[in-house]
Amino acid sequence: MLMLLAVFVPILAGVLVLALKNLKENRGVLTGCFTAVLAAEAVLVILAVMGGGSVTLWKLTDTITLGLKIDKVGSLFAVLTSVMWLLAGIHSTSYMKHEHDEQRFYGFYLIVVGVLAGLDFSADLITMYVFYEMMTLTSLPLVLHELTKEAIHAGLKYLFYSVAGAFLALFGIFFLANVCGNLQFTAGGVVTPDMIAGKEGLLLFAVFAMIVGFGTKAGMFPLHGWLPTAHPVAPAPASAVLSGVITKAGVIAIIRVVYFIVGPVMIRGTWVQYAWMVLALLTVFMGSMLAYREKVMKKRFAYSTVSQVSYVLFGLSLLEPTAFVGALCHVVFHSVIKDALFLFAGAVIVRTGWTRIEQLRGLGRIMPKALAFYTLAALALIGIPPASGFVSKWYLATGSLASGTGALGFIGPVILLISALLTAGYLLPIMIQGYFPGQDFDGQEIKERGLEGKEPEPAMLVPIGILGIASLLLGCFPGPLIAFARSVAEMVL
Amino acid sequence: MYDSLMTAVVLLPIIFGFLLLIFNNPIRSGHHERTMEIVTECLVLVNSLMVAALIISTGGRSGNLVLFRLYGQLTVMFKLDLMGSVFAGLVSFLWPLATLYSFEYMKNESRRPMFFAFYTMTYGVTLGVALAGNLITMYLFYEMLTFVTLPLVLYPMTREAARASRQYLYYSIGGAAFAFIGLVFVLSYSAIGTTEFVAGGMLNPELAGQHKNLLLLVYVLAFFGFGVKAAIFPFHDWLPKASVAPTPVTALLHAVAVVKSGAFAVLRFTYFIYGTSFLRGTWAQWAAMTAALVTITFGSTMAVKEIHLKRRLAYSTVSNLSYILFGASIMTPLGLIGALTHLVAHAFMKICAFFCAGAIMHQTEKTYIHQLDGLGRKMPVTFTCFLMSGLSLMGIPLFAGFISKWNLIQAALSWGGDAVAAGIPGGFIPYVGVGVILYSALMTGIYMLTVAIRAFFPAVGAALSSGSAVSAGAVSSSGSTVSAGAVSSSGNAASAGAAQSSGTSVRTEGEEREASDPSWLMLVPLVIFVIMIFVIGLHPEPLLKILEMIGGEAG
Amino acid sequence: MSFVQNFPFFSIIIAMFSGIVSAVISGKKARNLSIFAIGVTTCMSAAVLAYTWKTGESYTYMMGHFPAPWGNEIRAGVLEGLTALMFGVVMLLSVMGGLDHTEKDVEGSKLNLFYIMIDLMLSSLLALVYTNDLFTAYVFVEINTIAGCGLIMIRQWGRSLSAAIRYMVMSSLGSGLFLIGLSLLYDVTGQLLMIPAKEAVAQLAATDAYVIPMLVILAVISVGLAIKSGLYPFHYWIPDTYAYATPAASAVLSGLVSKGYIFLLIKILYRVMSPEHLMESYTLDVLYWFGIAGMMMGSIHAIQEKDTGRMIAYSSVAQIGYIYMGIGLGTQAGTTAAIFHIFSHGATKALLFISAVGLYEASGGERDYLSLRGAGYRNPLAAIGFTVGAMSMVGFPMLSGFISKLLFATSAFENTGKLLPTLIALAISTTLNAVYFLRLVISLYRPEKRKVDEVHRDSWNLRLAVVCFILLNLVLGLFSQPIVRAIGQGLIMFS
Amino acid sequence: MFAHLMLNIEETVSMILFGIGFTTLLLHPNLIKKIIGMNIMDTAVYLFLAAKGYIAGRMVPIMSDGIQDASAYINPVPSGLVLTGIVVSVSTTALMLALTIRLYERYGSLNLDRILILVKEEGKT
Repeated sequence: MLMLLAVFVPILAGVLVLALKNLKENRGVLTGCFTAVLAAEAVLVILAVMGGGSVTLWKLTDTITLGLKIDKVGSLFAVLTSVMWLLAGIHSTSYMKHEHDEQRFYGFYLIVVGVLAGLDFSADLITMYVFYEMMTLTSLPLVLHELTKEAIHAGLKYLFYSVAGAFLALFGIFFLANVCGNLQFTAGGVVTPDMIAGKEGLLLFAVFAMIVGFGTKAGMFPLHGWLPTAHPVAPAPASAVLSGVITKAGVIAIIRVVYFIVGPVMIRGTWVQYAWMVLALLTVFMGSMLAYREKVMKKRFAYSTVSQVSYVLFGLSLLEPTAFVGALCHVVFHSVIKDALFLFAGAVIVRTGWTRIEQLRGLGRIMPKALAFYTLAALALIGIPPASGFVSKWYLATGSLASGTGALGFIGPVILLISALLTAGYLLPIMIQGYFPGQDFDGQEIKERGLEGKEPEPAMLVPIGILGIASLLLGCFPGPLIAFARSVAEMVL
Repeated sequence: MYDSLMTAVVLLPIIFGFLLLIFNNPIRSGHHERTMEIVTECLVLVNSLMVAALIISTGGRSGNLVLFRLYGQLTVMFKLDLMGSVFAGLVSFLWPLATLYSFEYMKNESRRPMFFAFYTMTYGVTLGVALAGNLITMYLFYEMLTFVTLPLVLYPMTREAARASRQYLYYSIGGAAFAFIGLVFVLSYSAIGTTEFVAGGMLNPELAGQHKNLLLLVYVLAFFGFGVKAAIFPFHDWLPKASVAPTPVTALLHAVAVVKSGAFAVLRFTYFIYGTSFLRGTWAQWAAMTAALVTITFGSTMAVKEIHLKRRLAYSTVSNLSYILFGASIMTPLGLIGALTHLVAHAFMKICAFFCAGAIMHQTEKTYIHQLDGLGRKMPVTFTCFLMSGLSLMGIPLFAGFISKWNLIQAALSWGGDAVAAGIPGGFIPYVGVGVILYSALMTGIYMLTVAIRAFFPAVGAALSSGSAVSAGAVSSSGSTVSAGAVSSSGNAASAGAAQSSGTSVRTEGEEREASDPSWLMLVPLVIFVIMIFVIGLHPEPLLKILEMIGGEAG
Repeated sequence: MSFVQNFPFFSIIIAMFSGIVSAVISGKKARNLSIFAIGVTTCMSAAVLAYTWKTGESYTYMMGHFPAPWGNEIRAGVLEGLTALMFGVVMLLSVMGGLDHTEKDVEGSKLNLFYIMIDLMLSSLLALVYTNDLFTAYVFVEINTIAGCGLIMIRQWGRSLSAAIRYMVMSSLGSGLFLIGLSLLYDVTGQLLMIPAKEAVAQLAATDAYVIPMLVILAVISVGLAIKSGLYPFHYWIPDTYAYATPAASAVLSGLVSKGYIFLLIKILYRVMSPEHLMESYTLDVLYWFGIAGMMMGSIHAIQEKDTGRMIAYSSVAQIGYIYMGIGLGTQAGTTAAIFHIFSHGATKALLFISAVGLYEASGGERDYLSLRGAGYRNPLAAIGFTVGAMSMVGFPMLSGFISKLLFATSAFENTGKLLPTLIALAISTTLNAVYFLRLVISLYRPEKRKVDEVHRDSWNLRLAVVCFILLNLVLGLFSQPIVRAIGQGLIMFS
Repeated sequence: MFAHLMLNIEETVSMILFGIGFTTLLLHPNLIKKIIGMNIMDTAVYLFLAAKGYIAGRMVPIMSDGIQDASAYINPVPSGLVLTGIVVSVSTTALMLALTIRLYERYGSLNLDRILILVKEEGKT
């Protein structure tokens, strides 16, 4: 029951927000309600997770039922989603003051979190697919919120890549429905060798199609093209959740497919695994490279997302418990860190209007605290101990070495390392230039605009702070998370 | 009693149409058009109720009703069976709504009696196709369909319309001419001496076995022949051209009645004449299937390229019709079920989309997609419905389109698996088909959603300025919510928006009047169609039960 | 001997006499006489049909009291009766429909000449149908030619004169070939009556004598009659001839005249020639392939044609192709189909010509199909007539064209070698027919830019003719069963 | 072969004549010559028929000095045919000549090709 509430309360609230047109005049009520719903959602999700259980939503046909069920992976993602949403939401109440069509933004923002909760709690592949499609469609207005030509173009790109990916995945769903009938998520998979006798090749193809298809949302090569276009044009809070959370929807979908439907056994050692690994590593490397060369701040973060989510995918592709733990941890860490980065970017944009890296010199004079939190997050993402990124990367690397995948298992850590260096290369300059603008920097512009010492508004600064500190703390005390991830890994592998 | 009802539902609209033609001048000179419309609507409604009564009372199965003997064993005969019931029921559900819609649409047109005369006649003829008990009767009504719909295509009387109608005619007649070959062959190889439809086929197995390749060739000829009306590549070209016709025609006839008659005829020919056991696994099956797949790919790609809204939808119809043909060419009970599901689902989706396009044209006289920027805020209900039908066409779950796609693909995968397992050459084609359908779904997403996005999210500075922002919130509400609730709220929003913008908005060039949602005559059908899309999408079980019965019989 | 048995002879004589009488009376009276004569002969044909249908066998009627081989014979069966009846009906309606035009196109003082030609035409057609004597057939072929030529040239117009001379030249060639064929046949068999000739030919076939002369005879006669009936590629005279004559003449010429020759050819092929010779000479195959070529080429020419009359005339070329294709199938079913198509085409083509006239009238005498735009609103009945005719040509079920198409197609099954070519040719030809006929129909219903001034009212007789032709088409389409059965029966009686 | 031809000299000649007439009628553009060709063609047939009916040493089947046995006369049927044929050919010739006169009056030419061109031009104006 609680999970139904967790799914439908925000959706209904979002619809209400969209439908009630006089809310516009009462900004206070609007933002108040908005924050309240987000908070309630976080609470509901946590309560639902604690309650557990399953529920059937609807019998579509005799063979297709839609249902929700709470399990560990879903819980992890749901909690993560709702918390991130809450923090980014708080940030947005301040950020969106400077934007048009606030109400629409809030409406869709609420709907998306409900849909994501549904996605995380889905009990079977088809339900998940339903929510997956809904997520694409309802998050679209967030992407093209600005309504500039660029934004619309980006929105369409986002839509078509996502839909293309979804239909690739749909092929797999159709195939699996055809061979096994039952698509309930079961740890370790439901596909047995005798089901697919004679169709092994097709099964592998279907799985690969699903990985690539769902990988679209996670920005995996070759369908990553939308991400650097779409994330930066959205308003910053939306970029934060798009990058931090919605990309993880692709991740959970792949987890569900590989570990809960097909089963790791079926693809271990096949071409699918290797292809997947290669794709993930390629993405990792390529994303970092592109981020390194990118001059626009939000785009740089977006490329970083491309690279970082593929860390997760690489971990999953190893089909190995340690790597799996690393992947799950990295899901959480990256979520937190990337949210922090994008929210920081939003704060900078609102305060200064600067978008390009070279403009950010002397940022430390304007918002030293915010920049400090940024530094924390950046260090965590690079993987400097004891910040969080280090933990996950450690697990990923050891898992990779232990996975028994031959040369790729060794190449993997190398690439992770190179990528970490690149990460440092593209994140640290902002911090360095911010605090140490150099001798020749006179800070003329900052003084003229009277920006000196103007930290972001509290509604922005607090979430950034929480996230920045969390990215450090999670690294210092990773124990519970790792234990949890381990239990999941034991279940599925 | 029921026999006479069958005759009545076919003849009543035809006779009524003739009467309208005869009294054309009195109606127009006496300005009795309103009366005529009411009478027409009542008649169509009564006819639909009669169809309903017929289907319910007979349970979808009636006896043979021989009307007259054409020549030799060729009798004109009606017989209601389940598949015919599905088609007849579909048509009779849509017709009153479409008629209602066309009153508003045709409001400012002259020559309305003529339009409604042929429109109503087409109803009867389409029911004739549905109720036909044997091939010759179906062929008869199939040909008649060409001729009664021709004036409707020609209706705008422009050069373009004349060209389109000529092409329509040539293609249809040509197709029928090749279908005729099939007819003659069936007559010669029939096991029962007549051309009556028999679930599972009626060819004389011994005789047919001797000339298997010849018969397969004939099947392919007839498949393409009947397929012309279902716009199969390379005989699809008439359909996009025919979209010059008034929208009610394009919507009802060129998305449902006429083209579905073609698909229906193919289904009849495949499952009730040849029988799938004869065709399955032969080159003829692969030929038919390949043609359908090429059409799907081609149609959806062309739809993306097309910038004229109605023609885009027409290309979409081209590709979607071939979904049905693809289902037909799978030649298993599941394939038939899939084809019929899509036949029903696509009818609602496409008529809804076309009616939206018609509403847009009617309210704003805009026909090209790039002109639609921001219209979604002015015509929220219309564009919501358009979005819904677009999503359904894409095959998003919870919409009707998903169900049909699901059934089709399951059928394709099952048969593909069997064919590969049995080592039949060409067994991979159904798998290719799955890929093609998914590709087409992606293209559908592109060509349908770009329109909706343009309408709801105009690029800044593209179309509207201040006025639009006022109603934006309310507008986008209808962009995402289930229709029924949105109608009232966004209706208000639109009026509020219109009131606001009348003072402040800067009108774009050539915009004669402020656009708004059309009157209830247009909206009611639209909303009903959207509801039907959801009903089928969410609760398809009753429909599927019936279709499974058909599949069980005909497989 | 029943009195009815005299009727074939009487009808020929009545027609001929009314022609002779017409020479000395005024045009109006000649017209009335002519219509009366056609009506009477039609009734007589009906009586003959009824009689032979009842008795179930054909009879020969000796002219004078000279028995074979010297005498001259008439032979009447169901098929002859039916054909004569159809010819009479079509002729009557054509003359009625073209009445006004005839009076407009023909000088008043020469009006009786026109009706003389009509009467002669009728008598020669009836004679061609009934005669059982080859040389009589030749004589009436020539009379037919002359009457036809007269009908064309009666209209004082450059085009019709040149058409007439071409017609004459081609017809003379055909007649000459036919005549030399007859002479050779007579040379070989010593017989001119068909039945004895058949016996003689059968004997020749049995003894394998005179093989080459028999082939030559077959070829020469077939080619001669093919030229006269306008089989492709001997069709060059057709378009001008049919298109530029006065409407009544056009309808009669296209609907009936060439059909008379075809009927004669069928008669000779089945009543005189032996199956062995037919097989050896490949005559039927040649006719079949030329028929198919005609179906295609006629339609293609028609598509290129802008003038409505010429278009309909080229369509005749195609339809004659159909008939020859049916004959060429060489089976009884094929011949049945061909004969049914003779009827069907006669009724349809005459309808087209007559209603086209109504359309020209409503369009200021313009014949170009572009000028006919919107004629459907100016002259609704004629347009409906034209539409029905066109739909019948295209093979719309319930109209006569569909039945003949169906008969052709089903009969093809008896000849497996020609099955697919026949069916595909039918399909393509149907499509081509649709292209030119329905193109015109569409433009009929396209309103013109200039305002429709007034609905054109045709005279009652034209409207009556159009309505009757439509009904005739429907009858042939809906109640074809007895007619086809009669043809079948007639063919059995035939040889 | 040649001997055969010589043996049936009448038939041979008539066939040659027929060929000449036929080609003239078909190909010659001059209308008068066409008519002459037609007549040659017809005459050839009559010659052929007459030759068929002729039996050497017998009489014309005309009663001049009382009826004799049938074997005394030649076959009368071909003669009858020839007579009929001549009638037919005369009327056809007359008709064609009449037509020719009409055309000549109208177009001032006897060349059929030229006439056809003139007709076309006339139709255009």
